[in-house]
Amino acid sequence: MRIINFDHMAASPVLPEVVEEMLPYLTERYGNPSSIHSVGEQAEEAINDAREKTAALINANPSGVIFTSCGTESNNFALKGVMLANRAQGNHLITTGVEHFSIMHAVKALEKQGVEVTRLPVDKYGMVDPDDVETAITDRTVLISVMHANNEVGTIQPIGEIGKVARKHGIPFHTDAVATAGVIPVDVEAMSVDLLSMAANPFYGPKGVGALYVRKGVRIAPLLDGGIQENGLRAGTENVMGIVGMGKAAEIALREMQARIDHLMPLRDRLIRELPEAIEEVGLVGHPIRRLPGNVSVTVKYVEGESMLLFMDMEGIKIASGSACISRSLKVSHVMLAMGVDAATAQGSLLMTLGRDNTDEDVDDVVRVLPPIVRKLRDMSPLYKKSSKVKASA
Amino acid sequence: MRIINFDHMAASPVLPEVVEEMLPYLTERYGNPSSIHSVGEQAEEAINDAREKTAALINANPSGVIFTSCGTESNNFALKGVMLANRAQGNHLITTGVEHFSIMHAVKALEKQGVEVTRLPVDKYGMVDPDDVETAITDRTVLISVMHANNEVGTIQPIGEIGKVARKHGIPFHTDAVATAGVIPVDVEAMSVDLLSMAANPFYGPKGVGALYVRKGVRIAPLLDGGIQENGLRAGTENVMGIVGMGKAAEIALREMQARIDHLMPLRDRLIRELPEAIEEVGLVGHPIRRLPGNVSVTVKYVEGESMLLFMDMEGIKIASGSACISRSLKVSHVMLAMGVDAATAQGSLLMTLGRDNTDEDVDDVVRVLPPIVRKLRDMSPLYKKSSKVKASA
Amino acid sequence: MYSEIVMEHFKNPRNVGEIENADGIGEVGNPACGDIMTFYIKVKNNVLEDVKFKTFGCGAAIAVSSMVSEMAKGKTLDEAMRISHRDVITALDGLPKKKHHCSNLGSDALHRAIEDYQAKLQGKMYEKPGDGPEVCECPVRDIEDPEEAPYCATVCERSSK
Amino acid sequence: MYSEIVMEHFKNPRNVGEIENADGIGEVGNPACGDIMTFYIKVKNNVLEDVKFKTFGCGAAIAVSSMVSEMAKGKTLDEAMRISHRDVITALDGLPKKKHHCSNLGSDALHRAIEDYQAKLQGKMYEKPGDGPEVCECPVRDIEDPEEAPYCATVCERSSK
Ligand SMILES: Cc1ncc(COP(=O)(O)O)c(C=O)c1O
Ligand SMILES: Cc1ncc(COP(=O)(O)O)c(C=O)c1O
Repeated sequence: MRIINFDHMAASPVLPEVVEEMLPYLTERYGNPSSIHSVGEQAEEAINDAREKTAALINANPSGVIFTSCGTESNNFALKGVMLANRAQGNHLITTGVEHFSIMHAVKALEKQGVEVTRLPVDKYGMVDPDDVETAITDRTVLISVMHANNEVGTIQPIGEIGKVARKHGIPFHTDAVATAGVIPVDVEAMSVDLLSMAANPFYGPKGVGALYVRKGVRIAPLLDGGIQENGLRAGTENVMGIVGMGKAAEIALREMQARIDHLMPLRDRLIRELPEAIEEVGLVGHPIRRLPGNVSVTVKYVEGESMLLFMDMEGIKIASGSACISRSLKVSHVMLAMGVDAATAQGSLLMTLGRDNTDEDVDDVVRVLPPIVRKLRDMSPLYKKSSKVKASA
Repeated sequence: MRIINFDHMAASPVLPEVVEEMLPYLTERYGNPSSIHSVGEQAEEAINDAREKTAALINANPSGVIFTSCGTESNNFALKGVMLANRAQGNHLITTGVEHFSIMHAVKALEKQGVEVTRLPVDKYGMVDPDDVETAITDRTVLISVMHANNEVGTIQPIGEIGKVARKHGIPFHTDAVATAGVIPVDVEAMSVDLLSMAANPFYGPKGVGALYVRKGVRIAPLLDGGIQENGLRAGTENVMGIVGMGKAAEIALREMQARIDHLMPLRDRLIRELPEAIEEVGLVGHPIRRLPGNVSVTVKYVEGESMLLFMDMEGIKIASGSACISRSLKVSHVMLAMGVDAATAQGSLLMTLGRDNTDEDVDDVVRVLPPIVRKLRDMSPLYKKSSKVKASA
Repeated sequence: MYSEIVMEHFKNPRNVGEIENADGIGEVGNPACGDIMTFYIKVKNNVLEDVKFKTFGCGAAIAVSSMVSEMAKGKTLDEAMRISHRDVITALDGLPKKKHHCSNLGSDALHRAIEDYQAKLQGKMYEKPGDGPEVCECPVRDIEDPEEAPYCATVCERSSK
Repeated sequence: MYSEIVMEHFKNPRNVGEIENADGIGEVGNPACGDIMTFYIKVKNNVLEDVKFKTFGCGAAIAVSSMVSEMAKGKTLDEAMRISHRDVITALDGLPKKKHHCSNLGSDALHRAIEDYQAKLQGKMYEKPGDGPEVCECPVRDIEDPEEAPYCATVCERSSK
């Protein structure tokens, strides 16, 4: 069966050139960068090379790039590290209601330890208002954290403007750019960002490797204490192979970014246009324009996401959903709720994240396969007939 | 040039069978275990399979095994997680003066946050006395952490006896088994261990992947908050490929362990016997018998470790040292200092960690190559002539 | 994730639909939790002559509904009232733990339909009990001891019982 | 890690040894820090006729000693006194940052030897200054702001100056 991956945010295959670059570090180049002898030096050089390439992708100084084991670690490190290191300065953190779990739950953990938190609201598109950021600032504020783009609904935040507000008040500004770094242009200078989380897989690097950028001068405590790897800020034997892969993937992403965007946007826009044409009561979630190039997030009323997803899976089409049944936490996506989508509608969430391997044919297939699935499920749904707006389909 | 790796503790090449098992997860099996569709399920099954194999290596229940990104993360997670989750119960932690940096500095970080710490002394072999553990226990003690074997000096602690003490008092007991798991028998039941840190590379798995075992019933808070990966205790997209490699390496390690030990001990014992015969004033560091099978840790008086190491490197022999010049912290090994080795002698530390690829020929080479290097450096050393005990060599 | 039997029932659910002028109707669940099931029954001589359902929910919810409808058909009301959550899980060859609670409401919906029928027989309106947990949430993250809540569904079950 | 020049001097250090009846002797460092260097000089007409050294230490310490001995030989005492840490690093084509302090004591040892000679000339014992940092430690871990101490050697340098 032809497999269509419309779930790139969860997992993208690693690029062949990246695999090739990684392989030697699994076998003959097995050195530990901390070793002083030549086998170790080889590994250290490889890591520093990857650091430069990763830094270039976000226009950062390489010495500020700290490799981590995933986007989640970068986010936890940023939030916990900055709050811990700045306790003397203050105890207030500003964030939003639409962050990824790895921010949301790290913030909850901090809250339990006494950190004061302001969670900014968003509009119906999931956008934060930079004015709200400014209003929330107190003289105890030591960190502002707003994600660059939302992985579930695709909305791109006005990070540059928020960065300016933070800079004006001299408060460190963190952005979770896991969904954007390597995908759309990210520039820590232009965006006035002081800390930035990223991961390799969204731009076709390996899973289980990420980075945190920390601007020179920002006070931060390590999350992993131990040896003096990563400049003393992230201890532990490095996943050398993974880091090498991240570097190579960053290099390619920088080069191919515009071409990738130009390929994705028409596919995305076809789906956004054609799905509501093919199926009644399909709603777009997230911003229609300020949106990740490969993100199609919709709700299909009167049906639940997992059941659609399973039928699609049987047809070889891999997608995701923000429904409660799918989340391991059995909760409807907090992002959609924060945007004002009602819980029942959010259950019908379908999330498609497109990638470089997708084609117009894939879009054709999805637009062809999904409607009969929805019809079948709606015929089975007690909510469907209850709705007066819709006449039952054959 | 023939390369002799006598630095296996820093880096061991990954076994070919392990590499083979890992490769598909870099390419076609690129799924994210959190995805609900078939591509994701494949990855989830692979991780659970690895979990069973890893658990078998330490005779643990698989559901207690949480994958991490390295031994350092496991150690930080264990210490910070247990102290945080048990604040209501108490605030006292018992550890030793010879732990790995990733314990030592995590403990320091906790201390700064108000945790009370007792650091147990060791004898001249680096051994902890289980009676000292018992004496240190107070009604505020919520965690005891003693490493299984020391990576620098090879000494194996009486973990089973310490475990009994901990169990008797009902206090969670953590051991850092990064240097032992997969190397010598480790059994969380026989040793009464409640939490155990391990890493894959010491048993020829990939670098940058580890695990923490947490016994059912132990209260622990996550270090990485976020999604509900690893049973909600370690968020973040998994390094699937690395975890698969750890599982495979664990399976092989369990099967080959005795053969590996039988191969290593004679090589180790030859070095321990022959180096002092070939070079004056070479002292063994660590316990002569209760010792890791591949660990040879010695001090060579009047010379400094890095200079020996560099000359050895030129001859293709890769070793390590606990000298101040080599440590990135520019401090002499705290382990040797805790054992009562004086700082000047400790500067002459040479640490050889042997592995399955080493042969009698390698031992011959080292015993042949090292003496002229030491002679050259001693002739250059202002400490050498000062010593009355030794007559200058030609 | 799902057993073959679950997938079979999910793909080809039995007895989907409504019964016009049903003798009893039972409904459980709420959309925030993810699953809503409505059961319709036709009773003759104290036996379930026909059973139909409509379900909004995940794969498990649909399979559970289908299985319950099959198990119930032809049974006496007493027998049908004794169909338990556990029986359904066994008949389905197991369900993922996290689906145990929220999606395994099929037998509850059936029982309500029977109770509805019995209430009508006695000429009074059946008083519908509370509608299951309002929010079926997973508090793993809010509990410091993972052993208290290693799986969401366990907690779900506990908090709703 | 090391430049080619450093490795060359490390492998083949120039002027190793002692000078019997040296005109001046200078020593710096301590073993806890890792490096000890002793310089011996022979002076004629205010010029360093011969310079020898003995060094206990890492590769950098040995290369630095060798380089300093070469740079100093044939120089007047004034010229030799002006050889700085920086000059040595430049001549060696760079040193890793963490080696800047602890291992770059060669010129200090030379200067002490010269001062020793000058003190003897004036018929008085040369008063040896303090012996560098007692513990050459890296407090990265104890500082919350990594920018205050990103590299051990930086701290080392600062704390000892
Ligand atoms: C005893 C011990 N604990 C912890 C660690 C840290 O493990 P990792 O380097 O995987 O973070 C090591 C590393 O060698 C070790 O030997
Ligand atoms: C916006 C965002 N932040 C953080 C993460 C977490 O990254 P990781 O899964 O690498 O831990 C993700 C993962 O998809 C994400 O989309």
